[in-house]
Amino acid sequence: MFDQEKIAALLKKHFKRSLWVYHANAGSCNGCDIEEVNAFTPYYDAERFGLKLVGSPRHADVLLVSGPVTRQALPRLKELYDAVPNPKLVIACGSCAVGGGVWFDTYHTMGGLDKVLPVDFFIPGCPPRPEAILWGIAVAMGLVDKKVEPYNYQENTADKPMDNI
Amino acid sequence: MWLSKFKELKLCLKAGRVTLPYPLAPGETMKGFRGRPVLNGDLCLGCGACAAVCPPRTIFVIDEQDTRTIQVDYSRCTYCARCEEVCPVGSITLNNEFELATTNKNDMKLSATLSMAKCKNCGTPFTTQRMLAKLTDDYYPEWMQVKVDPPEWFSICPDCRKKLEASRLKGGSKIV
Amino acid sequence: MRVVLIGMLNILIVLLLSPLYEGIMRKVRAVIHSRQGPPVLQPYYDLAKLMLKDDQIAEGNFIFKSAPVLCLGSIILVALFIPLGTAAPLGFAGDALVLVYLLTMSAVFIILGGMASSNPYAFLGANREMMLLLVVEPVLAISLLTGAIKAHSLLLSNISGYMLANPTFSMAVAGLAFFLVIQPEMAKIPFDLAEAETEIMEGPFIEYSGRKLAFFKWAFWGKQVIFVALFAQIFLPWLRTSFAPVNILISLLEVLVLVVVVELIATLNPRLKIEQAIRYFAGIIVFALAGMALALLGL
Amino acid sequence: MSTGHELLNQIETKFPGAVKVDSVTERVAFLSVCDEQLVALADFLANQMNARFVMEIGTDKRPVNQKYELSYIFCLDQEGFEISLKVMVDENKLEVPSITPVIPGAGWAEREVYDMLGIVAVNHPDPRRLVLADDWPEDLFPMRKDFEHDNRPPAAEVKKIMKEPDGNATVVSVGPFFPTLEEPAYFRLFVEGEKVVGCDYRGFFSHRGIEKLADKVLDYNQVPFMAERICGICGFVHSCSYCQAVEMAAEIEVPARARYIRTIMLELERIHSHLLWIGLAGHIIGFDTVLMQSWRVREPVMWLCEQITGNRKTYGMNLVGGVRRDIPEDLHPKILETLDKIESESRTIIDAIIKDKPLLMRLQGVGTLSREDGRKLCVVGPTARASGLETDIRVKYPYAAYGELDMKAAFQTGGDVLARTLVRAEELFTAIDLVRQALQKMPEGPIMAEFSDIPPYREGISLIEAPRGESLHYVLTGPDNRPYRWSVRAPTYAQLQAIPDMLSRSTVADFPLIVASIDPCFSCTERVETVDRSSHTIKTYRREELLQQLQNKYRGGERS
Repeated sequence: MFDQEKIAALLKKHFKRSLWVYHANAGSCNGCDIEEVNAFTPYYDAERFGLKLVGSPRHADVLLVSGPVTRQALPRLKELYDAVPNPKLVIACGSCAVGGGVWFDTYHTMGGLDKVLPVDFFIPGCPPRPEAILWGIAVAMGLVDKKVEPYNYQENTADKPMDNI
Repeated sequence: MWLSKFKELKLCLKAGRVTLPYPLAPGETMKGFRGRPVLNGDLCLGCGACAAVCPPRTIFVIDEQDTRTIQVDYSRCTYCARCEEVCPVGSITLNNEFELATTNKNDMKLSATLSMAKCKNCGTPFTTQRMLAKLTDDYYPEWMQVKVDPPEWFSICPDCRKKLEASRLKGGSKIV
Repeated sequence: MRVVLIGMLNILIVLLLSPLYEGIMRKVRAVIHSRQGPPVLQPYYDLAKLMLKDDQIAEGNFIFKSAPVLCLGSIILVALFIPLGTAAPLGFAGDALVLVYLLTMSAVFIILGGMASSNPYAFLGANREMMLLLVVEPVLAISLLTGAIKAHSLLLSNISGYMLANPTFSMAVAGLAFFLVIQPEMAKIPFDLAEAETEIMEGPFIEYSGRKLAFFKWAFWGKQVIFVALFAQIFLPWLRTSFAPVNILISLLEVLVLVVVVELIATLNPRLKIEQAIRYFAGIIVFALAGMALALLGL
Repeated sequence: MSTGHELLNQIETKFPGAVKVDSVTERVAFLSVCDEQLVALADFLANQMNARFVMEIGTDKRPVNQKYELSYIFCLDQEGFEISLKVMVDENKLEVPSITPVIPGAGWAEREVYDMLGIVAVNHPDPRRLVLADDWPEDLFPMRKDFEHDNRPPAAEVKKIMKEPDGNATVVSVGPFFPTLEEPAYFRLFVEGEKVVGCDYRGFFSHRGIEKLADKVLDYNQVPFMAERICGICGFVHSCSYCQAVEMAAEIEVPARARYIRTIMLELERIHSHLLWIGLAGHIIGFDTVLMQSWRVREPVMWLCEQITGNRKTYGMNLVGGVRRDIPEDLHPKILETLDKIESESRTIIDAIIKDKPLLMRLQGVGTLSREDGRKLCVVGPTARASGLETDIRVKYPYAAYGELDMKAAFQTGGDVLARTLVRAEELFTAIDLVRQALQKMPEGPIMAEFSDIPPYREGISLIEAPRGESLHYVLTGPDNRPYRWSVRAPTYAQLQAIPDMLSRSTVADFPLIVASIDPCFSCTERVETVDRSSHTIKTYRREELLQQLQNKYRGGERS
């Protein structure tokens, strides 16, 4: 009865003002989780941007996942993802969730969140500072633009012939 | 009981508002902060020392026919700065950036592609040209002094060197 | 006509201003926490967003689906029975009793919604809500009845008129008892047991999402305003002028002050356990009953 | 020397010829025993000598001698002496007698050894899977040397291993994602109304295969960085402990300055960890103001750490043989200033907390653990000290620079959540004092030891008093520039076993607080290869006891 796309667009606008976060630890070391909580404490106060940590995935707009997704946590994480109502964002927080961390290839992890769920935003860092998490959320809200970009260097051999050897 | 509550209230209010303006104002990092890895292709020799010490094994040395690529994918970087510590020329460093959020994991890839030097004997690429140049520059004066081991040794791949040295010891042919 | 106008006004105040009061409470909390806090308009943004979100459980049984609407509906209905600076739009002899019933209704719908959620946490939350209801509502009823006994009328405006004219000892006791139940009725710490996020993950609301959650939240905030306004009207009837718009403004300011006080109490206390809360309110029931006995004795 | 020799003499008299002494120092004895004598010897050590069982570590040594080796590590807290009993298991037999019947606390360790190596503990009362995922195939054992670290087998049939409640109790699942547990852990509470009548626990959601990486992929100096990521809060403890274990095995003398720097970082970590805990405990009981204010006080420590080490949490300071960064002289005033600020601010906060009556109502008498039960369940750290057990590794087994500093362990006798809070509060101030002393006494000199290489097949054990309790690292050095075996036992491993006991008189509302009161760190516990999932052995036994108790109390015991 509603135009889904219109609503999604409208929501994008509203996400700028109100973003409720459900935080899931999929086998992380705690570092990211503590920094996520830290982002809500006085010095960083994520709540001033309309962020809120909620206790139930049904209330959430964002699934903020840390950890490399261990084999044991995977089924639960998928259930969690399904419990978050649309439209939703998935944010991978910390090196483990982004790229799998030191244990990206071990027998008991999935090697990163993007291997198992569609991820919208990545916040690298080990752990990311609270400011980095705020920045990531700000990128997700569309308040700021991302800063990083790939770097590819190509040596120009024509300049330096190796004849002197 | 009420007294203790008033004391608590006073304690809380005394601290005042401490919220930092970030991200509306730029965030500051302490000196020596280990942020994002940066690769300076102009300096890189392609020695691969960084790849050997990286705990998350996220620095790769990819050898192709004529090129060697040093690839840093810092998506799983642990920001330990071991690469910076071992880099002989300071081409990989950790700067103070921490605002790394992105939508695309490819944004986190850094690479430097360097040309390979070919073995003068067998033609196989065996190290980067820069590595060779660096070694020559560093050691040339010494060779000139002791007048042994001509620099040509360095333009020959280790395999050939072994073979040639073996045959030299047997009284065989000279180096090309 | 006048009834309709005032009725509309009350509903508008309760529905449209309640998120603002919630926003102010969040700001107060932030000040105590030494941080900046969300914008005062934040609850409006939250509501707007929730209204647009998908409803995760579109299916589900009838009670689960209708509880949020009924909850909000009962709050709108209550809004018609409370005086907000003016006389209550639907004031009639006995409105004090109707009010108590209607207020209980909103809590009952929360309980029903929780029970219908088929989630152990929702069940626990509903359970707690019910237990609290059993000890909190009597206090509310007793303190209103104390006023009614003194004023010889069940009409709210008469009770507050009596309070204005004769602030007797028993009225003060009734007022104090009423003040003490504001905290649990507003589901504020130390008595937010039913929704305790860190214990039972927001209890009865755990399975609700999207619009249904928005209705619940809205009803909740509306209830907060109604409660505080009711207290201000009945037990703090001073500071009234003869000009209705000014009266409305004054009562809104009173609500503001009370809301800040309530939030201060909430931020400076931990959540109590259900048995501690019940023991506490059992004491308050005795206290309120004593007030009623005093009223009967004519004090 | 005397302690070790006395003890060995006692063992020799009691069990003539049963043990072979591999090596003895002042601190530790490595003994070999045959498996027939193991149970009797473990019984003797634990139940007559009052030794505390710490960990059982299984090593696949087939490439070297066609055997599996199991090391049972005991601590004699009174004497400050560690004993390791080594048992060889034949590669074709794969069986060893279980010591769980005589030491209930060994239940998890033995199950873990089965999960990881496939060695069956015969007579184990509850041989269920502990570490690996529910869908892990039955016949794959990751810590065997022929198992590749990146082998991800397809899902096998999922077995339901969780317990069902007896009677008509309702099951309330807590977790694995629960707002107040920052980490995944799955508790099943069996409740009647608000009363908890039993519980079951499935952990190891954070099992990442860390130990496997250490003996298959990384080298000696890569491991500290991974060790640091065992736990994001007490990471320095783990990297430091690992390095100490390697240094012990390789007999590397760490320069004094490096030891002082390690001490300073360890204590700074304790300061921020305890403040963090106080905040989280407040948050759990709905007192967010405590969370906000104590984290506000904590934040300057994080900045300080960033300035000293370059990162807020994962300091990356430790390498085998020393530390990577010095603490320069010009930073000292800043450190002292921050410490003064934290000291005065946290003192006001803690004063406010202990005078707050409603708060005390939530803390007092909740989750009580008696001294006796604490000793039986081998709890460690602040949890033990709150129950009146004076076990502080910093005092009993001094490491880093603690032997040269002046400190007294904090302890309380209440055994409840309040006592644990008070212990942590006192430790906070002790830690501040220790940093000051260390800064003052820190000698000049190098921060990295000179050493050539690390000889293979030497053993090292390192104990560290982490903010949460005693943490053990065991290293067996290997030939190819990496540990042959590295094993960790985190403090939470021991504490979790005490949870059912603490829960026995509680309600659902108390549950998160009680779990939090041991300051659990599941990622530590499950780190790796070696850890825990709740001991069903103890738990089952306890739960029945508890059910019995509750039934007697609430129903007149009409049901069995």
